Amino acid sequence: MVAQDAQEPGDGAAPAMAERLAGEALIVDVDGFEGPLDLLLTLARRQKVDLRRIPVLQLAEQYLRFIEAVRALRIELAADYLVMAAWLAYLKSRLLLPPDPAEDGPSAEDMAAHLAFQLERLEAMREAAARLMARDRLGRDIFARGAPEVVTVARSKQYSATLLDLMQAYARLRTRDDFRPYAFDRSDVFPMEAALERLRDMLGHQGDWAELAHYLPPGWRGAGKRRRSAMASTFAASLELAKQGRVELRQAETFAPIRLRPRRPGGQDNGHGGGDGGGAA
Amino acid sequence: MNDRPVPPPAATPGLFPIPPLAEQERMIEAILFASAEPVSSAELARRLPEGCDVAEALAHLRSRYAGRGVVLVRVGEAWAFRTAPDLAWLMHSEQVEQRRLSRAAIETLAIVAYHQPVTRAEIEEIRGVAVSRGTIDQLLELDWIRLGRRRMTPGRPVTFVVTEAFLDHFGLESARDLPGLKELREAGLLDSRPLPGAAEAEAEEEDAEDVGQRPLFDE
Amino acid sequence: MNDRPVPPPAATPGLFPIPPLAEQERMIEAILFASAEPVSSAELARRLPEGCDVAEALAHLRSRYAGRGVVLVRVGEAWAFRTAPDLAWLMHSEQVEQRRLSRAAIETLAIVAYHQPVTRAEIEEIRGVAVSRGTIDQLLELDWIRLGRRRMTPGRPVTFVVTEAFLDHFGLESARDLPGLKELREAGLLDSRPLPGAAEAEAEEEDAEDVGQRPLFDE
Repeated sequence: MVAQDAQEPGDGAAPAMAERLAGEALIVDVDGFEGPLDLLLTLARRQKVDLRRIPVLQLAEQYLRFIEAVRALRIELAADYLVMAAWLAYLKSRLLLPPDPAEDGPSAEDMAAHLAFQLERLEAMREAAARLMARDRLGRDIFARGAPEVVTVARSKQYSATLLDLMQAYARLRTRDDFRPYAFDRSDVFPMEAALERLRDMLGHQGDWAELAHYLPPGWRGAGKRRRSAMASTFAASLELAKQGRVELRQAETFAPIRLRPRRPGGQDNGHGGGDGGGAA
Repeated sequence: MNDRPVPPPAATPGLFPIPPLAEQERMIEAILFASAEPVSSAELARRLPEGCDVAEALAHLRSRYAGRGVVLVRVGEAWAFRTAPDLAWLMHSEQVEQRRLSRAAIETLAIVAYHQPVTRAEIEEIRGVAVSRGTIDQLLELDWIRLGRRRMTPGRPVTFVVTEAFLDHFGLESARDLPGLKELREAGLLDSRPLPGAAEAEAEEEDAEDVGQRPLFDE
Repeated sequence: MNDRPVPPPAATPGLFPIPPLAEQERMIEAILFASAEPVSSAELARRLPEGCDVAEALAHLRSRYAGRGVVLVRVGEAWAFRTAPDLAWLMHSEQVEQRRLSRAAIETLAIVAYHQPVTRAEIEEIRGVAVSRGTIDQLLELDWIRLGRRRMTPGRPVTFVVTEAFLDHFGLESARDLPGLKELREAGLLDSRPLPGAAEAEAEEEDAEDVGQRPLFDE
């Protein structure tokens, strides 16, 4: 996919092989990018043109292709990469279509220029950072007095505290307030003991296969948390009873409803019950 | 070497004649040599006898050490002796392990230095990615950045600025001496340029009250 | 200051010309300055390029510093810079004993700063422990807090507010410039590591029965 780029007319004269290698390196490194702007900047640098004259349309296309390629590899992308992709797709369509006079707001050219500015500014900050770190640095290239003379005579005590100390102290106090022992909010929880009891009672009056949902207590059958909790505990209870040999479980296929019936005392060994039970587990 | 008369202690101002300039220079030399940290002009003035001309004495001292193995450097409003940079190769045994900074931390530091005072949101806007808490925390802990004034915009966000320790570490007299600062500013790369159509209202509001906040770059 | 040609590394002897004596002097000057311990002539010879005349360079350096604010002294077989003996008095004023504020004090101060005007009972409620009289006294003595107006509630308790000196010390324009909780969290300060000794700190509290007893600053 990246190799095709190189063959597109007008798209730089870089050798296809090198381009492909670079493309693959990028894909492998997707985690190494510091956000969509960083990715865009890397793509822009590969065009080897002055950032101020960057063809934004072409860059947008490259970015979108890159995102597609990454998604084809099923690499999870952080949301902001996708937000940028959506924005670039929008920008691309605006750049390609004739301007709509009815539309107000910034023109596509303004938006493109702003993107170019952002890239140039990020690049400039990168270079500035590199120059900064390359300076003669204290403790590496230049040195302070190794044996400072501190003469202890005057007795004045000076209490020191920094703003950071102050803020940390306050933060500590406030987080202490927020802290409370973890307590489960029980109003929406149907405990397993209750489910077990209910199931045992009901099974006495039940003869044939019935869906698990049928055993949910009234008031817990709607949707949402209460139903999920009741379903979970009833299912767990049914497994417990199956283990005790008191019910049989079956499920036609994955995600199909689970059904159960009481096991007859001294009951028949019924092979497909076991097999279906495996499906449910 | 003990034959020079002992000057009066600083605690008794006015009672004794002001020491000659050469003597003031010696005193400053002694104080700065004795300290590993930069000492501010104000602190020097406090410690010298009343009536000394600290600025003048410092200027003399600085030219005396020009080209020596140890040089007098200015760090913001403070002064310190430091070894000459060209002798770095000699100093292996003094070298201290430099803490490795993440790329995010290095870039954030540069952005604070070049754009200060700068809010967290502005840093994120420039990098195009969220700034993790650890990054800011690390720079605060290194004492390379600190909190500046609040921005007088809605929400009154805190700003970050670089510290004297930052200047000291990177051998800068002031934040104005940051490499390439002038070129960046002339290229408009230090402007805060909002996304077209967005946030223009904020930019105006900022100018109104914010003037006092940029003493570093506005001359 | 970087325009001096970099001399050859000491590790490659003989390949390069011996640096001139003035240069050797600079090198020794830098090494002695930056070293935490006095350095022996032998060690100096080892660190300088091959062929240097350490004794000669030291003699020059010593005479260069004669009569200056710092002097080159011999300590046994080794050499070091020391403050000129007649300037020893200058070092005296330096020693202010730096003490960290106790945890109780810094927390109390933080509460006053964030909640002023605040009564002692309110401070205790927020801290969840009694505030000792010593803590309040210390902050009053440091001139970081002062008494504000009395609260017009039963008992008319005094309140505490922060002072100008507090704002000055912490580099704040006004107490409103203190970062808020959200910003603390964003800056990563809310998940601060436990401070060393934090656990024992509670022990220092004593009880306090003198709430609102001082009519000193009543207005």
